[in-house]
Amino acid sequence: MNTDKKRAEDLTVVENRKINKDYYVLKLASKTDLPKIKAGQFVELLVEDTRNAFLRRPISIYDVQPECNSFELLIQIVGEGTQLMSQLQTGDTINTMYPLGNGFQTETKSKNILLVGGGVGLAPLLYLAKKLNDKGIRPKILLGGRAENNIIEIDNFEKYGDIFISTEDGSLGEKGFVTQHSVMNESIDKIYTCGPDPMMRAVGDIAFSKNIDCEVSLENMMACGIGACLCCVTDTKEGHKCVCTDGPVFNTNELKWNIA
Amino acid sequence: MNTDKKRAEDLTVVENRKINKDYYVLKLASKTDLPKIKAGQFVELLVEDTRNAFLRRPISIYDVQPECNSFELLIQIVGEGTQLMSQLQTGDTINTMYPLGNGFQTETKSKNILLVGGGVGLAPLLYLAKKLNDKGIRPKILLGGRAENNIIEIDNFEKYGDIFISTEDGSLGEKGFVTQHSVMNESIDKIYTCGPDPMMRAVGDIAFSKNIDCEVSLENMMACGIGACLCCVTDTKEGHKCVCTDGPVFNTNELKWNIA
Amino acid sequence: MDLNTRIKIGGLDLKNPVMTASGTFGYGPEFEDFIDINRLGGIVVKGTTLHHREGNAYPRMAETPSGMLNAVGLQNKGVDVFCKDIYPSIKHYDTNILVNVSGSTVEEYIETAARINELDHIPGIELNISCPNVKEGGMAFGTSCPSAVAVTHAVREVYKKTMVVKLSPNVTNIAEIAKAVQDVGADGVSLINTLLGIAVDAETRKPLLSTITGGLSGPAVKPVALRMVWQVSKAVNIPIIGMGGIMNATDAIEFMLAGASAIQVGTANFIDPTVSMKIVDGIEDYMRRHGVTDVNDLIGAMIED
Amino acid sequence: MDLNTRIKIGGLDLKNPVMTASGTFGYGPEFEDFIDINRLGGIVVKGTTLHHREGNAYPRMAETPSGMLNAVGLQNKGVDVFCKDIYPSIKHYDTNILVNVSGSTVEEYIETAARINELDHIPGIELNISCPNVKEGGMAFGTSCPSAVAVTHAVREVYKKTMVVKLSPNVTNIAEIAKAVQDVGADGVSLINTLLGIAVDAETRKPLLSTITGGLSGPAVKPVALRMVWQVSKAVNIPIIGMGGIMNATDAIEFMLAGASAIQVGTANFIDPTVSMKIVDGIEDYMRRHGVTDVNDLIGAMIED
Ligand SMILES: Cc1cc2nc3c(=O)[nH]c(=O)nc-3n(C[C@H](O)[C@H](O)[C@H](O)COP(=O)(O)OP(=O)(O)OC[C@H]3O[C@@H](n4cnc5c(N)ncnc54)[C@H](O)[C@@H]3O)c2cc1C
Ligand SMILES: Cc1cc2nc3c(=O)[nH]c(=O)nc-3n(C[C@H](O)[C@H](O)[C@H](O)COP(=O)(O)OP(=O)(O)OC[C@H]3O[C@@H](n4cnc5c(N)ncnc54)[C@H](O)[C@@H]3O)c2cc1C
Ligand SMILES: Cc1cc2nc3c(=O)[nH]c(=O)nc-3n(C[C@H](O)[C@H](O)[C@H](O)COP(=O)(O)O)c2cc1C
Ligand SMILES: Cc1cc2nc3c(=O)[nH]c(=O)nc-3n(C[C@H](O)[C@H](O)[C@H](O)COP(=O)(O)O)c2cc1C
Ligand code: FES
Ligand code: FES
Repeated sequence: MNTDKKRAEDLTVVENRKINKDYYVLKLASKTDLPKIKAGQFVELLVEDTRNAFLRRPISIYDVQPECNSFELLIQIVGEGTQLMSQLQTGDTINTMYPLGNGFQTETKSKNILLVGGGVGLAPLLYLAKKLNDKGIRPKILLGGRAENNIIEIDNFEKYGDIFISTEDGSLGEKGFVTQHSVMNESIDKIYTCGPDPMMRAVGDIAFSKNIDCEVSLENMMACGIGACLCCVTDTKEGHKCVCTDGPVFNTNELKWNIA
Repeated sequence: MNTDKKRAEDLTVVENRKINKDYYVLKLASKTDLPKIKAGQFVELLVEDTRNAFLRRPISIYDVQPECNSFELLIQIVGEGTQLMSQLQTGDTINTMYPLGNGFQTETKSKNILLVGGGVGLAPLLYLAKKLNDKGIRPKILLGGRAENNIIEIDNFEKYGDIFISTEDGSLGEKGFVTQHSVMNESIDKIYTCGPDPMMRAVGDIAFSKNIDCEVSLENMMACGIGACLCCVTDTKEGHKCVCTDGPVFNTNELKWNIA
Repeated sequence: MDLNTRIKIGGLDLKNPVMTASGTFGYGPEFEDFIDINRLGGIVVKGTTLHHREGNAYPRMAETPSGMLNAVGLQNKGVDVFCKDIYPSIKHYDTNILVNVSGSTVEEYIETAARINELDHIPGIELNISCPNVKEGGMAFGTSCPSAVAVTHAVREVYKKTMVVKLSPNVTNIAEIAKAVQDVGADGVSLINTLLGIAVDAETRKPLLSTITGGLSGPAVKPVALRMVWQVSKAVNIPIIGMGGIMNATDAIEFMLAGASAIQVGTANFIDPTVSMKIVDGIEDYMRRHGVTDVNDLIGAMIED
Repeated sequence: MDLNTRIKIGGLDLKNPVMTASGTFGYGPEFEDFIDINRLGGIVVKGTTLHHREGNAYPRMAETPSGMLNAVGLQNKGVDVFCKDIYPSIKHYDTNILVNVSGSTVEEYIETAARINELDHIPGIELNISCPNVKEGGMAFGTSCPSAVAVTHAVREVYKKTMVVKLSPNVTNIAEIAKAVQDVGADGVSLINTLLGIAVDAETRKPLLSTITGGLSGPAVKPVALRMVWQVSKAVNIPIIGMGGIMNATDAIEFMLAGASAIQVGTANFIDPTVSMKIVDGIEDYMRRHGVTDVNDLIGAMIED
C-alpha cells in the first residue's frame, strides 16, 4: 500500500483518557503501518447513526506513535458529536479519514519560535513541538484559556518547550489575553498558532506589526475534508481557498487578515 | 397520582435477558406504583437520537410484576430500533409511554380456551394466560414458528397452560402451520391469537368456520400510539378504527376478515 | 423578570406562541393524561370536512430519515358530528381551539366554515388548502394563486372570526400565495403543511403507503419550513404561524426569528406527548437567558446584516 | 449468474447506473486515494461557468437533521481553465465524465456548452438550471417552463453530444418542466438539485449561511426526491437520473424502482468517500439476491397495483 495515500479506515480505540469533564484524549490505532503524518494535519471522524451529527468531525492530530501505528486526538466536548465520541471505549472502532490537510511548514530557519495555543487549539501544537525538537529547536509554548481548567496537558507540552500561561481571569499564569502575555515581547522570529478565530487574528496582528512570520491553523466548518465540496473556504489574497486541503495551516501573509 | 392514566415516563432497565441472538426480554421498572395493566396492552418505547428509528417502537407487555413496579417486554430484533434496545444495560433508562391499547377481553364464560402465538406474537399471551389462571382457567397454548429457534420461552408458558408446538419445518412439535396443528380439532370455545397477519387471518378463518369466538391482537404501523394521528387504522365493519386505541385487540367479528 | 408571552393573531389572544398542529393532536383529550392543555397558546384539531370521510386505506405511515410520511387523508366524522359530539367535550378548554377546515369543493369549505362559525368557543379556523393526501381539493387549492384566492375569498364571506390559511410548501413561490390570501382577507397564514413524498420498500418493491405518495413532516423538513416562513414574512403583514419539524424550544425560537408570530408542534407530539409543555417552558427560559421581556420581540428578529 | 449492469442515457453508455453528483465529488482526483473511479458509471464534475467565480462568502455550510445546507455558489475557475488545466488531468478516466454547466444568462450557458462540446473525452453535459445559490440565473431558469425551455433549446443548438437537464425541486410541478425540456431536445433529466432552506442559530440569532438561504441535501430530502422522480417518470420518455439523499445501495434501488435509469451519489460522498463503490457492489448483490439479470429491469419496477 502506498503509505502516503489518504485513507478511510476503521481504527481501533486503544485508549480514551479523560482529562476533565470537558476534554479527553482518544488514541486510535491502525492494523497496518501509518502513512506519513505531518504536524498540523487532521482527521475526519465518523460518528455513526446519530440524528444531529450527520457529517464527519474534523479533529487535529495531537500526537503520533508511529511504532504502535497509533495517534492521539485531543478533543473538547462542545456538542453531540464530540460528546458521543467521548463515550468510545477501548476496543471500539471508529471510521477515520486521515491524514488530511497540509500541516505546518517545519522547514524553517527560525530559531526563536513561539507556539500559541488557545483552548483546545493547542491540540496540533504538541506534535509540532515534537517535530521542532527533532530539528534541535526547543520552542516557547504559550497556552491561553479563559480559566485554569482550560489550560490542560501542561506536563506533556513541557517535555518539548518552555511553557508560558495566560488566563483571562488570571486563575493560572498571567492574567489577560495571550496577546498581552509578556513572552510576546521577547525576541521571536516565527509564530505558529491555533485557537479561536479572534485570538488567532490578534496574534496575527502582532506578528504583522513586528514583521514576524506567522502560521495559523484555521478551523472552518467542513463537509468533506478533501477539497471536494468547497464549503470550508477562507478568503486569501488569491481568492477563496479550501481550509481542508490548502490549509488548515496558512501563513498569515496569504490571508486577507492584515489588510485594513 | 391517578394510577389509571397513561404515562410517558423514564423507566429503569432492571434486566435485559438475552434468549438467543434474535430475542431478548427487557424488564423495566418505575419508581412509583404502576397503573393497572391489562393483558394485551402495549408500550411505546423511545429510542433516542438515532437516524432511522425516528418514531417510538410499540411492544406488547409480556409480563407484569406489580409488587416490583416492573413489567417485562419480549422483543425480537428485526431492525435498528429493536437492535439498539437490545444493547440497553441494567441501570439505563428508556422513555416509555404506557399502558396503551384496550387489551384482551378476559371477562369470558368460555372454559376451553386456546391461545395461539406465532413467532414473537406470543408476547402478549403470557400475561393473558396468567390472568386466565387467576380466573381458574388453564388455557391450551399453541406456539408456532418457522423453526425450533423461533419457539421460545416454553418453560414460562408451561406454568400457565398446556403447551402445543408447531414449526413449519418440523424441527419442533408438529410440522406445518399452526392452523394445521391437531389441537385445532379439540373442543375449543374461545381463541386468542397474536402473530403475523397471515397466521392470524388463517386462525380467524378456522374460528369463523367453527363458530368460535376469536380475539386477535393486530400489529399495525403506529406513529403516536394514543389515537391522535389516525395512522394505524384497520378496516372494521364500522369503518376505520385505530389499532392503538380501539385495539390492538379486536374480536374477529368486528373486522372485515371473514367477509368474502 | 416579568415576561410577556402573549401573542395576537387576528382576533386570537394566545397566552403563548405554542400551538399544536392539526392531525397530530387529535382533538385534545388524547393528550390529557400527559399535559395540561390549558397551558397551550392554542390547539388546532384534526382536519374537518362537511361529510364523514374514511380516509385512505392502510398503510398510511412510513418512517423516513428524521421524519415520517403520512397519508391519512382527512379521516374525520364530518362537521356535524364535530359540532354535536366532539365540540361539547372540548369547549371548556381554556385555550384557543381552532378547527382545521378542508373540502373537495369551494362549497364544502363554505358550508363547513359556516357551521363552525356558530360555535361560541371556537375563535378561529385554519383553512386547509394544502392537504396532499386527498384526491380532490386539498392541496390542489393551495398550489395556485387563483384557486387559493377563490376558496379564501369565499370562506371569508361566511366566516366572521379569525381565519388563518394553511399553505402548501409544494409550490414554486409560497410568498406569492401568502400575499394573495392576505389580500382577500386572511387574518394570518400558517405554514408549512407536509411536503409531498414517497417511500418504497426495495425488497418487496412496493410503496410503503397505500396511496403511494404521502406528506413528509418532522425535523427533515425544518430547513425548508424556516425558509418559507422567512420568505412569507417578507411578503405579508399578517401574522405567520410557523411549523415543520419543531422538536424543542430552540426550534420554536428559530421559527420566530425567521418571522413567525406563533408556532405549531406536529410530529414531535408523537415522539414525546409532553413536548408542547417543554416548549412553553423552554421559550420562557430562553427569554430569561437572553433578557427578552416580550416574546413579540423575537418575531423576525433574525440578524440579517 | 451473469449480470448486465449497463445503462444507456442518450449517447452515454454507463457500465453501471452509479454516478457521482456535481459539487460533491470535485473533479475526481479528490477521491482517487479512496476508490477506483473507473468502476463508476459516470462522474459529474463541479458546476462550471463561462467565467471564474469566487462563490459565496464563508460560512457556506450548515448541518441539519439528516442533511446539510450548502451555499457554495458555483465557485469554479471558469470553463477555459477547466478545458486547459483540469480536463487534461482527468480525461484518461475510463468512465463517463459529464460537465455540469451553469450560467447567469442564456448566452453564458451557450458559450460554456460550446466550449465543452470541443472536448473529446467529455461525452455529455448536465445543464444546471437549478442552482439555488447564485443571485442571477441558476434556479431562476429551472423554476418556470418558459425559461427552462429557453435555455435548454438554446444550448441544444450548440451542444451536439448527450445533454441531461438538471431540474429544480423548488417548483409546483416538476413533471411539467421535465416534459418541456424533453420537448426541446433534452436527452435526459437529472433530479433533484437541492431544496431551498434556511438554518439559524437561536443563540446568536444569525443565519448559519452567509447567504441566509442555501440548498438542502442528504437523506432528509430522499422522500421528496423519490416522489419527483416518480412523477417525472410518468411524464417523460427520456431517461431520468435520480438523486437526493442516496446513502447506500438500497436507496439507489429505490430510485430505480421509482423510475430512474441511473442515480447520482452526492452528500454521501462526504460521509463515506468509498460509498459509491459500495453502491456499485450493493446493486449487484441485490440483483443476485432477487434474480434480476438486467439492471434495466429495475427501472420503474415499483409495484403500484
Ligand atoms: C481542521 C480542524 C481541526 C480541529 N481540531 C480540533 C481538535 O483537535 N480538538 C477539538 O476538540 N476540536 C477540533 N476542531 C473543532 C471540532 O471539529 C468541532 O468542535 C466539532 O466538529 C464539533 O462537533 P460537535 O458535534 O461536538 O458539536 P456541534 O454540535 O456540531 O457544534 C458545536 C459548536 O462547534 C462548532 N462546530 C461544529 N462543527 C464544526 C466544524 N466542522 N468546524 C469548526 N467548528 C465546528 C459549531 O459551530 C458549534 O458552535 C477542529 C476543527 C477543524 C476544522
Ligand atoms: C401493538 C404492537 C405490539 C407489538 N409487540 C411486539 C412485541 O411484543 N415484541 C416485538 O418484538 N415486536 C412487537 N411489535 C412489533 C414491533 O413494534 C416492531 O418489530 C418494531 O417497531 C420494529 O422496529 P425496528 O426499528 O427494530 O425495525 P424497523 O427497521 O423499523 O422495521 C423492521 C421491520 O419491522 C416492521 N415494523 C416496523 N415498525 C413497526 C410497527 N410500528 N409495527 C409493526 N411492524 C413494524 C417493518 O415493516 C419492517 O419490516 C409490536 C407492534 C405493535 C403495533
Ligand atoms: C399524521 C399527520 C396528520 C396530519 N393531518 C393534518 C390535517 O388534518 N390537516 C392539516 O392541515 N395538516 C395536517 N398535518 C400536517 C401538520 O399539521 C403539519 O403541518 C406538518 O406535520 C408539519 O409539521 P411537523 O413537522 O411539526 O409535523 C398532518 C400531519 C401528520 C404527521
Ligand atoms: C456542497 C454541494 C455542492 C453542490 N454543487 C452543485 C453544483 O455545482 N451543481 C449542481 O448541479 N448541483 C450541485 N449540488 C447538488 C448535488 O449535485 C445534488 O443534486 C444534491 O446534493 C442532492 O443529492 P444528495 O442528497 O445525494 O447530495 C451540490 C450539492 C452540495 C451538497
Ligand atoms: S470541507 Fe469540502 S472542500 Fe473543504
Ligand atoms: S398510532 Fe396514532 S392513532 Fe394509532
